[in-house]
Amino acid sequence: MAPVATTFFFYLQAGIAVVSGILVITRRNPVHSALALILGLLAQAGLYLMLYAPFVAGVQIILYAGGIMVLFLFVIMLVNLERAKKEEQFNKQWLVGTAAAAALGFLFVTVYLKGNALWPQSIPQPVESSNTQEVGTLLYGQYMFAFEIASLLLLVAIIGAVVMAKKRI
Amino acid sequence: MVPITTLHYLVVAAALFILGVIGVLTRRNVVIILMSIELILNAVNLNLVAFSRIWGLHGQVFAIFVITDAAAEAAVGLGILIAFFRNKETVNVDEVDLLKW
Amino acid sequence: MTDPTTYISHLELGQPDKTYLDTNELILNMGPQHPATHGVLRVILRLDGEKVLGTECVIGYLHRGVEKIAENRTYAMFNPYVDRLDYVAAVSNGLGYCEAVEKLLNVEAPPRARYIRVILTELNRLASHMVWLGTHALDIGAMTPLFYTFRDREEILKIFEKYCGARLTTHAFRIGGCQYETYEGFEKDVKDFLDFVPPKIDEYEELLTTNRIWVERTRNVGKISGADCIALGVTGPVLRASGVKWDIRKAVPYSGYQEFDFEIPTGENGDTFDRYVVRMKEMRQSLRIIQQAVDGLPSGPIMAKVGKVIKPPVGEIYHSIEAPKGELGYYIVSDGSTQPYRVRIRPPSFVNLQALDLMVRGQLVADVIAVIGTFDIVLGEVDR
Amino acid sequence: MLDYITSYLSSNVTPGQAGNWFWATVYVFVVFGGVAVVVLSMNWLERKALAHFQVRLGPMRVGPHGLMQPFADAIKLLTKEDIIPDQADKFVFWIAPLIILCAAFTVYIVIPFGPTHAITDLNIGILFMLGVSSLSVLGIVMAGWASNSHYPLIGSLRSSAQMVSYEVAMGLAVVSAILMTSLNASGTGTLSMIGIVQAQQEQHIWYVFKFFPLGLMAMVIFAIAMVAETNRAPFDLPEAESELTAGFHTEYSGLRWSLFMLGEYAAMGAVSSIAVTLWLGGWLRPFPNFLKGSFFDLVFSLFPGFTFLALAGFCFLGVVRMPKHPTFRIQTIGLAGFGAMLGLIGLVLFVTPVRVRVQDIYWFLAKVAGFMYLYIWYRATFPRYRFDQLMKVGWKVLLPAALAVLIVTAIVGVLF
Repeated sequence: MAPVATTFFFYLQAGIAVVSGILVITRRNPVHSALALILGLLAQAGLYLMLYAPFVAGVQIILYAGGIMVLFLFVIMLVNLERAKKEEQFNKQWLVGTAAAAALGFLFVTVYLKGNALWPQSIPQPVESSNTQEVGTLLYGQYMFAFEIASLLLLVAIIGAVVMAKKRI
Repeated sequence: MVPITTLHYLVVAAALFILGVIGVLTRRNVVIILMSIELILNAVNLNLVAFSRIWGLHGQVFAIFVITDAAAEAAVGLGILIAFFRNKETVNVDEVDLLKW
Repeated sequence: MTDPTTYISHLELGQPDKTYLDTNELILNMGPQHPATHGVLRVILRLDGEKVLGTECVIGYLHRGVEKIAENRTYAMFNPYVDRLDYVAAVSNGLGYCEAVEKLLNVEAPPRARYIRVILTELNRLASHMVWLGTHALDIGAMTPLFYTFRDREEILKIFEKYCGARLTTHAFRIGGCQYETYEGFEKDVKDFLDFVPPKIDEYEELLTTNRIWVERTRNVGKISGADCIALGVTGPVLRASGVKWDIRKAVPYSGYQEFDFEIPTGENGDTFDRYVVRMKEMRQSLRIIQQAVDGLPSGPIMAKVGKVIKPPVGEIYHSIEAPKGELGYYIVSDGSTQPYRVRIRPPSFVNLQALDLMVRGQLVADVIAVIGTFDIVLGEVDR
Repeated sequence: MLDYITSYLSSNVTPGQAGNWFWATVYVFVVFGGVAVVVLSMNWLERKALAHFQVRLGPMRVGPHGLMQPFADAIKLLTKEDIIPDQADKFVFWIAPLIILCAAFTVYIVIPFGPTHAITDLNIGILFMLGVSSLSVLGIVMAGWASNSHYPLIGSLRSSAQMVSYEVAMGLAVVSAILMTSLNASGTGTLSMIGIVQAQQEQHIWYVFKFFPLGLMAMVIFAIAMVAETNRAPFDLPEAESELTAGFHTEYSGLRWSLFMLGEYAAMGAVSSIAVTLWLGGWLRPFPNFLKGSFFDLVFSLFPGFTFLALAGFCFLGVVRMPKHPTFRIQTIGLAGFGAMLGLIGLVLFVTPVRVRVQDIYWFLAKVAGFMYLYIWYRATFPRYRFDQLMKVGWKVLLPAALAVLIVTAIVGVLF
């Protein structure tokens, strides 16, 4: 089917993503931050769909919104945050932070203005072939080794998390 | 109406990236710092997927790897956080100033 | 023998686990308004995640001062009050009280009265165990047995109602015997019931005994050894499930129990599953006793010679019977007047509840529910 | 405009694929309204069936045989005072039931009631369903946390751990079914819900019977995991009534509580639909291979009508057995009216054009109804698992079994 109201949906989802990003870093209560982040992740999944990357969008929803964020919420519940909420939320590095952000912003603006010609300006087009299948072929073909390494990384992460979080080993 | 091109996505990604950087640099709560890192990773993902429409699907594959990394990072990071909270009763990153306790 | 004083519960509220710097412990207040504490028991749990580190029972929400009331009532007037202690086994309570006063008066109920008493008491034991089974299963999550057991308990209550007009707080016996002669067709009703119930008990067992989830939920949960039971004064099916063959009906026979042939089922592990099995077997043994009693129901008077005004001689007496939940004892001090000087009731639930802390420590929240259920406590009896 | 509306009728894709916004909207309303009705009637059916398991009658007072009970319940819940605890996090408390509800309803977008009877067909359909249904755990966690009370907190911690663990086994079981879709000439599988059913049609076998017993094992694993996923007995620990009073929704009342219930029943339907789509051939009628030909097509297409006529017959039986007493007059009339309505629907279903279009939906819903009945049956039969046992079942039994089934399916698929 032909895309409908692409512009509207793009700005809607981009807006949600950016606003929730702002909420993530400004909320006093970590649970509210986490909720904002979840919303942002879902909006990004929508952006992936608009880029005709449905598989990545699905993985984003399952892994990020359904898995990692649950982990975050879990930990936020475990650590006592009643006191942390009343404390100062920002450290003294706001100057450094702003400076870094400004520098990065400047960098991005420069790159996008000057380097705009470096890549073709394409409007994402619908693809005929199955995205999932192509990603799978690449993943299990060309990137086989990286895939195995990733699985090893996950194993290390599991063991690491257990070792870290367990009271008595 | 301006058609939505790759650049639009890149701008969104850049905004998210900057927000994440600000979060990492200025917040004290470790949980929110970890979430800011997730924001940065997501910004990168958005870039990768946006470019994958121009230069083949490698970007999407890489985005999946990044998500895997994010999962590993979250698990270990939160594990450290719990161990830390257990010992120091705080989740503020600027109180992590001892190498050993 | 283990020293019972070591079991006194030290909840140490708010104190961290000393072995390691710990996350915050959770103090969970279970009850008094809680669906699975069988009334108004309140248990304060100290939890590490889901693991129970300690418990503290808070009782007294149903305290009515029954023992004090006794001092202002005549012996006969106090009789109905004991029905309100363990209201699911009112007949047993009445039997214990009547026998205690009879012992004080030095009279004995005539044989026919004793037989009627045995029949009704054993029927009541069945009813009590049925209530226990239904609620215990419901606590563990199986809804259906509750409705089956209540359906069958209804038949027992019908017999009670026909006999003495009341279903729950029966006030069936009088000091010195029974007030009512059996009604027309009593024996037939009881015999019909004896034919009716065994398949039903099979039905309960079919639902639960081989149910994997049930076995997993109850086996090795709330284990207690026989020595610990004795040290804590735990009696009844809980004690027998730990392998101690102690049943007052056999050990110190009363009300003519020595005339009946029955066995005392015992368990081995002393876990919740064994207690379940013991109670199920007890139900079948009760049926045996009822069968013998109703077959050999003698004729004759149902009331011994007791004066209109009951005025026991000065003295004191302790008499205990095997109630469905354990040893139910009455300690009565008489100063020679028409009212007891002091009545002290030893309710089985109250004493058994002491073992809760020992049994659930180190187990999970869900096990606390299972263990409270397996005690078969009735708060009317605990708080008196 | 009229052309736009009618043009879709002759197409053979879902309205979402056809890009027909009018019909997509109609489908959305029909499906979501249908789900709401099904949830209401499930409420009644569960109470009724459970009651009959347990030698009692269940709702009998409100309407004939309690038929109006769901409406009475709904009115009661809607008019009840909505309590938000003072110390609760108001915003999170408010949004948690909505998340559960949205997660449960959104998945219905891709459920294929027939080859064209779905709102749309995503090419990541099954991934989408698993992902969105896994979002409901967020709602549960938030509800437990926002209530600021111990029982809901423990309930939500339990449930998040439970749902995350069982998702793994569930996902692996799904993968083994998806693997089977790729066993065709081109070697290309599909994630689309409609595609999966069509693959079963092409391979002339429901996946539950494929590579017997591998498909069956995968379905059983999924069927167990889906009970855990929807927090139903015997895996209803998050809301374990006797332990945690009501688990994560202890502090909720009135409308918000009913939203949780709505979400729970909708999620039950959704996961049952996944199971039906993946293993039981979705909308395909039974025995398409053995009993083929136009005669059997006709016979099987008569089933929907006969089902409704049978239900109507039950209603009329109830009318006959109703006590002849003035008190029951309205009830009798109501039951007769209900029976007449069902009978009328049954007769309409015999009309040829309706019959042909409806039978897909009928077979799909009949299979889903079977799973829904299983849910009630479990609830009447099983005690509740303990938390550690639940985890043991999830990680030590279901996960290895699902992995083994997946690997063996892959090997068998390559060899044969």
